Parts: sequence; C-alpha cells; structure tokens
Amino acid sequence: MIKAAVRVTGQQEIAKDIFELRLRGEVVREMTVPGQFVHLLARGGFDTLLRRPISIADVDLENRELTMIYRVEGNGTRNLSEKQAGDVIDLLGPLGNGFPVDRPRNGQTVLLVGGGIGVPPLYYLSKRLAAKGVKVKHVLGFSSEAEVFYEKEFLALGETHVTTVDGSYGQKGFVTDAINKHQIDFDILKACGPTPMLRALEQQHPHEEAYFSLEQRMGCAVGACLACVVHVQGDETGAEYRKVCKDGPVFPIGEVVL
Amino acid sequence: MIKAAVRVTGQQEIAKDIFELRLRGEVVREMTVPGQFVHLLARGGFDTLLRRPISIADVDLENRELTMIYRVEGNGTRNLSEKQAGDVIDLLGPLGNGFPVDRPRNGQTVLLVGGGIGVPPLYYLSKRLAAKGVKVKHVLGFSSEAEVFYEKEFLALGETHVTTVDGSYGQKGFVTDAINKHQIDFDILKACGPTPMLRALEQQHPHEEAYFSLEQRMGCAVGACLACVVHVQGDETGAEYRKVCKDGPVFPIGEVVL
Amino acid sequence: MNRLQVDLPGLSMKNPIMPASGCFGFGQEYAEFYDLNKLGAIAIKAATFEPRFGNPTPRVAETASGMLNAIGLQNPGVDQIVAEKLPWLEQYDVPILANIAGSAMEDYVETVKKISEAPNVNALELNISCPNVKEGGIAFGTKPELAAELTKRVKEASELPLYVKLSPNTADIVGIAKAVEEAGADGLSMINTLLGMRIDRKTGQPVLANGAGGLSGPAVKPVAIRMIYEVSQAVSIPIIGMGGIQSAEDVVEFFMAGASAVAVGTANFIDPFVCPSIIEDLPGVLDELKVDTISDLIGRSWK
Amino acid sequence: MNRLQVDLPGLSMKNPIMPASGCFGFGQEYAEFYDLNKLGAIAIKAATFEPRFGNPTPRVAETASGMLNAIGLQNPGVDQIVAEKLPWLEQYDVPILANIAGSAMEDYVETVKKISEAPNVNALELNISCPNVKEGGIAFGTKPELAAELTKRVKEASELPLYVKLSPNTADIVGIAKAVEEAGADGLSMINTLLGMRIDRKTGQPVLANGAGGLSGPAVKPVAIRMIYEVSQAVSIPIIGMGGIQSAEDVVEFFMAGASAVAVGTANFIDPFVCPSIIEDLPGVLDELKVDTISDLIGRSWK
Ligand SMILES: Cc1cc2nc3c(=O)[nH]c(=O)nc-3n(C[C@H](O)[C@H](O)[C@H](O)COP(=O)(O)OP(=O)(O)OC[C@H]3O[C@@H](n4cnc5c(N)ncnc54)[C@H](O)[C@@H]3O)c2cc1C
Ligand SMILES: Cc1cc2nc3c(=O)[nH]c(=O)nc-3n(C[C@H](O)[C@H](O)[C@H](O)COP(=O)(O)OP(=O)(O)OC[C@H]3O[C@@H](n4cnc5c(N)ncnc54)[C@H](O)[C@@H]3O)c2cc1C
Ligand SMILES: Cc1cc2nc3c(=O)[nH]c(=O)nc-3n(C[C@H](O)[C@H](O)[C@H](O)COP(=O)(O)O)c2cc1C
Ligand SMILES: Cc1cc2nc3c(=O)[nH]c(=O)nc-3n(C[C@H](O)[C@H](O)[C@H](O)COP(=O)(O)O)c2cc1C
Ligand code: FES
Ligand code: FES
Repeated sequence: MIKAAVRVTGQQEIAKDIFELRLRGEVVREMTVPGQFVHLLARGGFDTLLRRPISIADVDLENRELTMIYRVEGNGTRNLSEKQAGDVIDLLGPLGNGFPVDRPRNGQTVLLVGGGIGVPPLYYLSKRLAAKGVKVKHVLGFSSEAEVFYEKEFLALGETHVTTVDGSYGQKGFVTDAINKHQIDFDILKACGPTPMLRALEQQHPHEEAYFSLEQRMGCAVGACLACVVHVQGDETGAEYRKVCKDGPVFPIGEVVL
Repeated sequence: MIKAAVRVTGQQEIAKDIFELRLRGEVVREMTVPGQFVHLLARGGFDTLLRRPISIADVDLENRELTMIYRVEGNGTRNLSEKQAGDVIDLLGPLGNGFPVDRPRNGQTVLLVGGGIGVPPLYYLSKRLAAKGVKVKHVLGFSSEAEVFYEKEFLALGETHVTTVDGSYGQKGFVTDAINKHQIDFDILKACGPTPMLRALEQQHPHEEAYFSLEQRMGCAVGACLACVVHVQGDETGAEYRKVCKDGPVFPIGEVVL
Repeated sequence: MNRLQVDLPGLSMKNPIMPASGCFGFGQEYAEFYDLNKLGAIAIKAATFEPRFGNPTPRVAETASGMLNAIGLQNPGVDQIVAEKLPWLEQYDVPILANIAGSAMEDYVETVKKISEAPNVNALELNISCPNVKEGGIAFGTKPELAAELTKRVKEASELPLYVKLSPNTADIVGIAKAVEEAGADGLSMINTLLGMRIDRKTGQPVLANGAGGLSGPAVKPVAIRMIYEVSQAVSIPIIGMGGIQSAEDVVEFFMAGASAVAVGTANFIDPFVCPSIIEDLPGVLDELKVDTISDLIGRSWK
Repeated sequence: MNRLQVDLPGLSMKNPIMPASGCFGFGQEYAEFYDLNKLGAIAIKAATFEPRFGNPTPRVAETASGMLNAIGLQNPGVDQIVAEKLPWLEQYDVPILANIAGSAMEDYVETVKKISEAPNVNALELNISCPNVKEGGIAFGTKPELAAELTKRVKEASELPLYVKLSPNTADIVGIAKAVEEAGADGLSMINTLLGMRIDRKTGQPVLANGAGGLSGPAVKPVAIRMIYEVSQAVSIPIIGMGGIQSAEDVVEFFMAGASAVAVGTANFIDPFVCPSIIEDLPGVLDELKVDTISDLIGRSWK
C-alpha cells in the first residue's frame, strides 16, 4: 500500500465513453495480484475532492506500466479522460484483496464473467491464469454494441462470449443467459460487475467454487472510514461486516450479502 | 464589456514573484483606455471560485495582444503563473473607467506614481501619453530590489525614479519622499498603488489635478454586488457611494474617501 | 406548451430561473450582457426603509467552492427604489420579486407598504435571514414565533403574495417553515447564506471588515438541498430554491428535492451569462431524463 | 522547548494535530502508512454501548469541496473496543480521546463507565451531534438543557476530562457551548458535520441510502472558523477545532480563530499522510509569521 506519483504514458478511447489509460511508475512492481485496485486523485478542470477507485486492468511488470480501463461517469473520470502522456497522477495502491490465482489446479477451467466496467480487472486475471496454463473462458456483458471493448484481447486468451442488453451485438440478454444457452462448463467462476449480475450468478451457481468482485462507494479505500461495508451471510446479529476496500473487493461466494 | 476567451502567448517571471503574461484575442481591440482592468477566471490546480481583477499593463492593438503584470499572492495568481503559451483564459473586460488620456494639454507634464502591483497600469498610460507628445515623469515604489520591474521600460518614456522601502535599490523610502527630495514638477498627477500611498499623495498634493486608481476586493466587477464601494468625500448622509469596479477604479482627487 | 413554464403565487414564469436577491442589483448591469426578458423573474436587491451604506470593506472573501459576503444590505432606500429602480425595470416583461429587509417589525411593514405601490412588483420576498446586519434581521429567521408574527403583519400590510426567505442557520428549519406557512406566507425562498468567516493569516484578523459574513456558492448546495427536501414535505406552499446553483443539472436537483422555481446568486459573478445559459440548457437536460415539463420533477426524490 | 506542544485537559500533545473521530478508525489502517507516534493525539471512532452496523450503503457522496457521510456510528461496541482496539493502541505513546455516542442518556453513561476503565484513554469526547442516527443523538446537540444534563451525568460517571463535541446545525452555538461549560465540560470539540444531501439526477433519489448525511471537508471550514471565533470568546475552556483542515496554514487559521488544538478528518481520505505532513510543515509556517510557539496564536483574531 503505497502513495505514489505515476506518469501517463498513453490514453485512448476504446469504446463509447470507455477509455484505456496507461501509467508508468515504480509502484507498478507491487501490482502482482489481479483484482486489486488503485485509489487515485482525478483532479483537473472539473471539481473533485475525494479519490476514485479504479481496477487494475493490466500490468506490464517489466516496463512498470499499468493499464486501467474506465467509463466516463462524472467529474473524476471526465478529468481522467483529459490526461495526456506526460501528466502525473497521484495514486494509492495496490489496494484490497484480489482474485486467488493459485486456486485453479492444472486442468481446471475458470469461467470469467464481467459486466460493463467490471470487465477490466478480468483481463489481467485471465492473462495471469492463461500464463499458468489454466483454461479460461469468458462471458462479457455490455449494454450495447457501442460500449463493447477488449473482445479481441479476451479471445486471444480463450473462448469468449459477448452479450448486449439490447442485442445490438453478440447475444441479446444478460451474461447468465449466455452461460445457460451455451451450457458453459467450468470448475471455478470469477466475476466482476454490477451487483444484480453477481446476484444472478450466485443464484444460478450456488454450489460452485466462485469469487465475486464487488463495487461500493468509497471514502478512504484503506479500511478506516467504513463507507464500503457489506453484511456477512448467515450473521444473525446483523453487526458483522466486511470492508469492500480492505477485505475485498473480491470475496468467495457465500461470504458476504450481495 | 465582453466575456471572451483569450489565448496565452507568453509568460515570464520578471522580478521576484512578479509575472508578465501576454494574451491574444479579438477582445483586446476594445482595450483602448489605460487604467481599465479585466476580470479573469484564474482556474487551475489550486481551487478558485471567483474571478480575479488584473489591470491592463500594455496593449498591442495591431496584434490584439494584451500584457498583464501580476504578483503571485494566493491561489488565483498561482494558477495564472502556471499558464503556458497556448492555454486559454476566460476573461471579462475591459472593465471600469480608466485614466483620462485627453486631459493633459500640450506642454503639460504628467507625473505617474506607482506602488508595487499598482505600477502595471501606468505603463500603458505612460506609453499613450508619451505617444501624444505629453511629457511624462515616473516615480515607482517597490518594497525591495528583488521586486523592482519595468524600470528600463519606463525610463524609455521619461524621467524615472525608483524607491524601495528597505533602500536596497534606488532611493530608500516611499514615493512621496522621492517627489519631495527631487522636487519633481508636474501639472497632473496620476497614481496607482496601495491606499496608504494614495492617501499620502492626496495629503501632499491636495490642490493639484490628480487621478487615483483604487483597489478593492471584488465580487462581480460589473457593478451589481456592491462589494467594492467607497464613500464619497463631503457626503454627510454617509449613504452615498461609488463602485470601484464600475465608477472607478480611477477617480479624480477629492471625489471618494481613500 | 412551454416545458419550462412554472406558476407560483404572483409569479407566472416562462422558465424557473431568476437571479437571486443581492446578486443582480436592480438588473441594469446585467442588461448590458443580455436581454433581461429571457429571465423567468428577477429578485431585486433588498430594500430597506432608509437608505443604507452597509458594512465597511472588504465585504467579500473567497472560500473553498464558496464565497463570503457582508454587504450589509446596502441599498438606496425604498423611496428611491420605487422612484428610480423599479420604473427602469418596467421596460421588461418579467415578474419582479421585491426583497425586503429591516431590523424592526415596523421597518418591514412600512417598506412593504411603499414598495407594494409600485405597479411592477409582483410578489414580496421577506428577508428574515440576512446574517449581515447587527440589529435583528437574522433573529426573525431563527425564532418561529417572531417569524410568524412578522409574516402576519406584512401580510396585513400588502395584498401581494409573500415569500418568506429562510435562514439555514437554525436547528429546526421545518419548524420555521411551518410557522410562517401558518401565518399566511404564500411561498418560501431558501436558503439564504450560512454564517461563516475567513481569517487572513498575515494579519491574524478576519478578512471581512465585518468579521463574519454569509457563505454562498456550490459549497452550500448540499445544505440547501437537504433543507428543501425536508421542508417541501412538511409544507404545501411552493419553494423558490437556491444555494450554489451553477448549471441546469443543479436546477434539476433542486426541483427533485422539492423546489418549484430557483434563484441563481453567486454564479452570476463567475459567469454573467449563467442565467440565460441555464435556461438554454434546461430542455436538453429534461430530454435526457425523458421528462416533459420541469414541474413534473418537483419533489420527485420523496414523492 | 517544543514549539508545537499544546496542553489541554488530559491531553498533553507534542503537537496540536489529531485525526478526527470516525476518519481514522482505531488507527490500525494508518499505522501501515506511518508511525502513529508522530501524532499529537488520536480521536478514535465513536463507541456505543452495543455493536452497531450503521446505515445501509451508499454511505458517502462527494460535494463541491466537501463530502457527505452517513456511516451511522458503525462500531463494534464498547466491550470489544476496550478488549481489542484500545489494547492495540497501547504500543503508542499518544494520548487517546475516546469518542462516545448514544441515543439515550443511559447509553452514554454506561458506555463512558466502561471505556473509562481502559488504561490508555486520556479523555472523552462526547458526540452529541451525530447527524446520522435517527434516535436522539443530534437532539442533544441542539437543545442547551439536554446537552447540559448529559454533560453533567457523564461527568459524574467518569473522572476523565470531558470534551463535548458540538453540532453546527444550530442557531445558537454559543448558547450550547456555555451550557455545557457550566455543566462541567473540560473542553469543546467543534465542529461536527453540517446536515446535507445530494440527489442523483439519474435515479431522482438521494445518493445516500440514508437520505441526508453529514457534510465535512473544506466547504465547511468557514462555518467552523466562525463558530470557533464566537465560542472561544464566550467560554474559558479550550477548543479542539476541526472542519475542512487540509494544511498547516489551515491549522494556523483555526488557532487564530480560537482553537487550542485541531483535528483532521476528511483530509485523511485524500492524503493518508496528511497529519504527519501538516506536523512537518507547521514550524515553517510559524517562522513565516515570526511566532515562537503555536499556542501564541490562540485567539489572535479577537485578542
Ligand atoms: C473497487 C472498485 C473498482 C472499480 N474499478 C473500475 C474500473 O476499472 N473502471 C471503471 O470505469 N470504474 C471502476 N469503478 C467505478 C468507479 O470508481 C466510478 O465509476 C468512479 O469513481 C466514478 O467517479 P466520477 O467522478 O466519474 O463520478 P461521480 O459520480 O462524479 O463520482 C462522485 C463520487 O461517487 C463515487 N462513485 C460514483 N460511482 C461509483 C461507482 N460505481 N463505484 C464506486 N464509487 C462511485 C466516486 O468515487 C466519487 O466519490 C470501480 C469501483 C470500485 C469500488
Ligand atoms: C482594479 C484592480 C486591478 C488590479 N490590478 C492588478 C495588477 O495589475 N497586478 C496585480 O498583481 N494585482 C492586481 N490587483 C490585485 C489582484 O486582484 C489580487 O492580487 C488578486 O486578486 C489576488 O488573487 P489571489 O487568488 O492570488 O489571492 P487570494 O488571496 O487567494 O485571493 C482571494 C480573494 O481575494 C481577492 N483579493 C486578494 N487580494 C486582493 C487585492 N489586493 N485586491 C483585490 N482583490 C484581492 C481575490 O480577488 C480573491 O477574490 C488588482 C486589483 C484590482 C481591484
Ligand atoms: C453578494 C451577495 C449579496 C446578497 N444580498 C442579499 C440580499 O440583499 N437579500 C437577500 O435576501 N439575499 C441576499 N443574498 C443571498 C442570495 O440571494 C442567496 O440566497 C444566496 O447567495 C445563496 O445562493 P447562491 O449560492 O446561488 O449565491 C446575497 C448573496 C450575495 C452573495
Ligand atoms: C466518514 C466520517 C465519519 C465520522 N464519524 C464520526 C464519529 O464517529 N464521531 C464523531 O464525533 N465525528 C465523526 N465524524 C466527524 C469528524 O470527526 C469531523 O468532526 C468532521 O468530519 C469535520 O472535520 P473534517 O472536515 O476535517 O472532516 C465523521 C466524519 C466523517 C467524514
Ligand atoms: S472506503 Fe473507507 S473503509 Fe472502505
Ligand atoms: S465588484 Fe460587484 S459592484 Fe463592484
């Protein structure tokens, strides 16, 4: 957990309002666990006070280069989208507990399911798993054709299905529809995306080994402010909790209430 | 009175914390009256909400280029000092009533007295007067040697005396000391600087034709908010006022309470 | 159908945007920038019975996303406002909301009587919340009984619809709002400025000559939204919302919180064209939300 | 001589900087960034008698130069705090200010009794101003009589010096301050958060699940400064100042307004190193002002 200044090495819009931002700095050497995130100061022309959490989408350890993929939502991401090569960004990270990469044994198949801006962290994860010889499959959900990104990159790593809510590209519907339709086999499920998507996956695959990456509005992102808590499954007191920023963002299925 | 975007053409630090900033835009064509000012959005890395008033220090009508000279004080001027050629600044102006340039008749001598960041508007004024064939003399007061600027430029237009409060450059003391010491003769006095300086001048030259440019914290700078008012001399009700932004910043001696 | 039309007591507005009292003088200065007929209404600078010079300068200071002011109700007095300022405004076809201030009840009542004679004043805005006058003023805004009595007396003195402008410097904004509604107010304006102060490190003294001043601008927007959200659910008179509005998006948030029209103050100093810009942007923002008329949004956050 | 030393009841601080309650947990997280021994003191997260989960999420939202939070006093309850959190802090040589919250007087008193048993709690901070709990809480902070009675009962229950943390959501902060001083408070903490709200245009609903939340950060600094300026002139107990502090310059302004120590809240989320950075910068700022010790600045704006 480090606070560091990193330098923008490149940025491009890869889909409608979706930007790929590359950053370089020594701190990138620490970013070895897929599913972790950084908390960054997205200052610029539009007012922001707090940091913004963004997942690590890819890491080039040798060149100390980090890739993030984000959607322009409000002031912070608008500021980010205006950064150019050479600009410096203040970043805290890597933060949180990512996906276990040592879990899959040889021969096991891992299904990676991503929705919208939940897709990015799965790319680094998939690359790492593929590099270990694990068989990876992907189901990626977007709202429409204009927002689809990284299909080719995922295809290069394994079987990839794209769904869009409006049917303008790939299969129409949700990621769960695609899993059902193609009867996709897997040993371990790893997913990141909007909570309704994760809930649907949990319901559909209650008995599989699965890991879900959650999103919550954050304050500190280091575990101090309790902005980002979730309830614990089976906790009768109602007072138990996990912090998405520190205990997560990735949790094994059944640990927390989605 | 126009709101316009102007482009930075150059910037340099010409004395300690004193910057000369050049800006280009069509709006500069309107800036024909020395002593007027612009109200600009000095946005950047340091938070600002309101605009900042800065005097017009020089104008190149042909090239539509405006020069401002300012001292770095707080967030707004710090932001300004980070602007580079090509950057765009949002500006309102020209604003206010400047120095009368048609006043001096041929053969008359005008003494221009400036203190600190009150010096800049006198440069454009002096240039305009000199161009008309008016004899100009200058007394410029600074706090110390490091802050002295534009001595050469003023010298090129007429007799110039520099004073510093600590005596590190030119004559030690205040501008009024220099006027006394050198027994400087003039027909019309025009001054800009801190209020105590203007008060001293008023006291020393109560019967001369004189014009003083005032400074006040401003909100709107267009006459609507009444942030910048001054009392009127001889007003017994105490309710009369002038707005520095709209009625001034230049007032004839005796009109307002300094 | 005009999607932006809103109708409030005395104020038939072609759009919900008015400049806020004290931030627009009596209109003359901004008329040099654009045609005032574009505005939904105009809230004029506070009128007091006697002319007032107000507080010593400095009167304004900047804060994080906000500004402090301690103008101190400077104005030429109601007589001159009726004789000179209001007649000038007659050339425009825009409803006028006349802001009234005072220190004693008598002041308010006499000022209201005089200003109600002007043919182009459409409604009154009772400033019971100005933090910048030592005598009274804000006291009316923090004591429900006082606020109610003043409202009653002003209602007796004029037939014009009356908006009471509430102070945010109180623990119980709903209590005050209900008290003035009961006393006959036709509408509410909220919020006036929060009391604040800046200190100049170099001098060790407050930046404002008056010491404290009123905080306005984007910094106070969450306080305004919260109060409008609470008050709009507790009263049945309309609310003119204000506090930090800078954009059409902000206007929509104020409507969703419970406002039926809005006023724009500090933002005029930053962009003199802010009011017409917001008016121009509003239809596009309504489109994005798939909403026909802006009044459909009133109170959406709690309805 | 240590230029930064300040001595307040129960809190002998090597510098005037403490993290504010609720913005630093119980210290563990920030201990990964720096040695907590650098701090002047630590205000720990509010303790209640029973464990509390707090409010549903989202619990935070950003505003112009500020943030809203509605954590809802989530904490593991006083027993676990005494059993686990406080012992962990014993490794540091830093005074601990234990923040106490509750809904009924009984709660407060029982919690205070328990927490006072911990060997490393040096003083209590009575949170009578949390805007984020439905039952009571803030009511204590807006009614002088209630605040005074609670103060009295807590003083009876513990020998530790007591700081009462005041709510800014009141018309008469001086009245509350004097009431609790008279009731035996040894110091004041101010300000807690202002009540605010943000609305999400897309959903039309408040961003926070709780609806309203507490506003903190630079946006509220002028309100804090004004209140400290007024209260410090009216009471003779010391004030721990807070509200939007981000830099050593801000700290100086709080001292000039009348604070004798300060707490830093929201700024920790922006820069986890903000407290040690401020501590490091302070001597330089004192040099610029030609001031020997920081306590020379207390109340300079009105002295
Ligand atoms: C662990 C984690 C990883 C994330 N990874 C990515 C990613 O790789 N790519 C990507 O595009 N987005 C990601 N997000 C979401 C991203 O943080 C938000 O889209 C972003 O903060 C919005 O900021 P803004 O200033 O553009 O929007 P605004 O609406 O202006 O933000 C206002 C405030 O709300 C918070 N906020 C708004 N939306 C969200 C949200 N969905 N989640 C959390 N906080 C929010 C902001 O952080 C800020 O504090 C991630 C979120 C989390 C919690
Ligand atoms: C008509 C006029 C002409 C001016 N011309 C020049 C010039 O040519 N060169 C120059 O260096 N300065 C000039 N000034 C002063 C200049 O406006 C201030 O130095 C500047 O606004 C400080 O802004 P800041 O953000 O750096 O300081 P901050 O202290 O951060 O400013 C905070 C607020 O206070 C106001 N403020 C602070 N100091 C002053 C001041 N001395 N006068 C007015 N407002 C102030 C700012 O405008 C802002 O609203 C002029 C002022 C006026 C009124
Ligand atoms: C310079 C200034 C002067 C003001 N004068 C008045 C006034 O005379 N009467 C009044 O009711 N409100 C006055 N106000 C308050 C505004 O009308 C408005 O309620 C407040 O500023 C919040 O809106 P804003 O954030 O858009 O500025 C004044 C505000 C400012 C900034
Ligand atoms: C996320 C968060 C949680 C807080 N929790 C508490 C708390 O438990 N007890 C308390 O007295 N104050 C609490 N506060 C208020 C702070 O201690 C402080 O009074 C306030 O935030 C103003 O300071 P700041 O602007 O530096 O944040 C909390 C503030 C924040 C932002
Ligand atoms: S964001 Fe602060 S605890 Fe998770
Ligand atoms: S600055 Fe607004 S009237 Fe002069």
